[in-house]
Amino acid sequence: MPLSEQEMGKSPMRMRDKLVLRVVSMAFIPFILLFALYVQFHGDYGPGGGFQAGVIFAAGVILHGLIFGLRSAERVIPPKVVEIMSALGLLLYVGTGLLCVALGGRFLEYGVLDHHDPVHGQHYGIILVEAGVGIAVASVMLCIYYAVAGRGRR
Amino acid sequence: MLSAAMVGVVVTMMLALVRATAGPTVFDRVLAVNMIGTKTILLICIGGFAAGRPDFVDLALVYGLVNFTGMVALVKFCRFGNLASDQPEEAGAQEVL
Amino acid sequence: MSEVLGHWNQVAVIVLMMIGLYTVISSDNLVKKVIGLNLFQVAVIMFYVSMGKVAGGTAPIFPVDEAGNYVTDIAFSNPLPHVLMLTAIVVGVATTALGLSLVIRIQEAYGTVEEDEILDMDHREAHV
Amino acid sequence: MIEPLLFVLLLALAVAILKLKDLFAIAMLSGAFSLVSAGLFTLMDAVDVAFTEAAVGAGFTTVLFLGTLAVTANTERQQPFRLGPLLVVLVVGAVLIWAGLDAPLYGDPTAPVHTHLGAEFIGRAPSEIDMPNIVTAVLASYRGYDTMGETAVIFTAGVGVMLLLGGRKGRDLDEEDQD
Repeated sequence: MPLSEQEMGKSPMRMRDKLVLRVVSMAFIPFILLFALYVQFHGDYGPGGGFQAGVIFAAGVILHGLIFGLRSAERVIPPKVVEIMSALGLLLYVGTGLLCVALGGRFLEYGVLDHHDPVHGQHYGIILVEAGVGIAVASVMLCIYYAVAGRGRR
Repeated sequence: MLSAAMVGVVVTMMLALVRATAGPTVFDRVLAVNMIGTKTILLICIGGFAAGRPDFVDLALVYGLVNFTGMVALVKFCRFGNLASDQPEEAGAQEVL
Repeated sequence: MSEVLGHWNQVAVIVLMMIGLYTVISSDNLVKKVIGLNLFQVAVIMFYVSMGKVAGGTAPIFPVDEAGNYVTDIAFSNPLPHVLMLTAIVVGVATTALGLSLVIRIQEAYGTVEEDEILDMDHREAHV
Repeated sequence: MIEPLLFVLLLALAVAILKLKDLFAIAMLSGAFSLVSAGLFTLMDAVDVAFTEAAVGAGFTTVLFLGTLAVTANTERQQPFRLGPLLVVLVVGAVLIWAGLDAPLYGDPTAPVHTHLGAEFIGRAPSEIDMPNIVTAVLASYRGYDTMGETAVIFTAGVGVMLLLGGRKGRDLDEEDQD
């Protein structure tokens, strides 16, 4: 497949110009991200959960960064967003606990989240908490990748 | 039967480990480590079926997907010397992929 | 001897742990020290997980029968060590990242990651 | 009994990591090490732990070590053999093995670990949480405080890495826009 002048850029040897690698990773990255979401939300029924989903999501973005360059990955998910999200993930966890307190329960007592059926309340609480864990882990991992890989460029 | 298959897979992994440790060039090592990863996927599939819980193939899937990232990182590192830029360090290097 | 063989999991875990410890205290290279810590960490995780195993048990996820009910009358392995170690792995990789960034800063400040060279430089600086 | 065989492989990998001087090969082998250990976790019924180890070890740790090696030297310097560390390791290992002989046997269902809290969680989870995965139930509900602490530790480690490596400001100074 002939590449346009712009795609070729200055150097013809860049990682993204390697056809097999680029096509395979373009096919892989959506599946990795989708699989991360599957692991996140299927974690109640099978193996998986927030910790695993966060790392897998980060692995997908890291793969993008490896193939298309760190700059490109930082355009997809800017470092500023990552920094904010890592705090938001933890806040979502703590916020769920505080919501339980506000609704009259104890800290992280999810039963009060649904006033008809405490078991449903447990489900809501676990989903919220796992989402918080997933967001926090994914953004911290990406943060670390940006920081460490950015150093290697010098 | 399944146990015999698992023993076979582990023996193959040991052979790959010999190549990964001894391997004179980087590419022997990369291939051998990749092979250990593939054999682990097989081992987990067989183990899942032997335990009667075949739904744990999820695990094998995550190996297949994430191991690819690690391999690309290895290959990129030994080609470019870092993980960030997509410019080769030295001009006129051999095409390896 | 049969005592030792009956506890094969603990013996193997402790040998693994000692390989990790030896890597940490015998090597001068800081990157290799971090890798040794990783070996040690995997050994500890393996110890917990092997304690949670029940002979004839299965993974602690309820299978669902045709009627949609959970099958609870089979033996399950203990879920508690799994929970503790699951978080320990992710925390471990985060702290490994912290250690490696310290190594990067040391490399930038001293130009080497060999511990004895770094100590030499510190001593020379202290005596000047 | 496939687990002891796999453990032998794991030990061989660890010895190879100890012996090799090429840090790039060591980073590669530590990836393989965590893959094999994840296989072992699966055989010991810890599917969630295996899942985490696979996701972390196969992709992220390798990337992390390679990112560090891009800055530091690629090979370890040859070291003289020293007796002290070996003696320390042998003594500590012997003491630990001696102490471990009193522990319950591998897979013993009557071990104290299984008779109190673990059995309690397995018995209560279906009616109280109603989720098939007991590990998720314990992680997020019964031991929610614990997991909150772990998340905070991860966040703190991320903040530490950001502070050490300068974040965006340190990087943008010495690099022109290349894309």
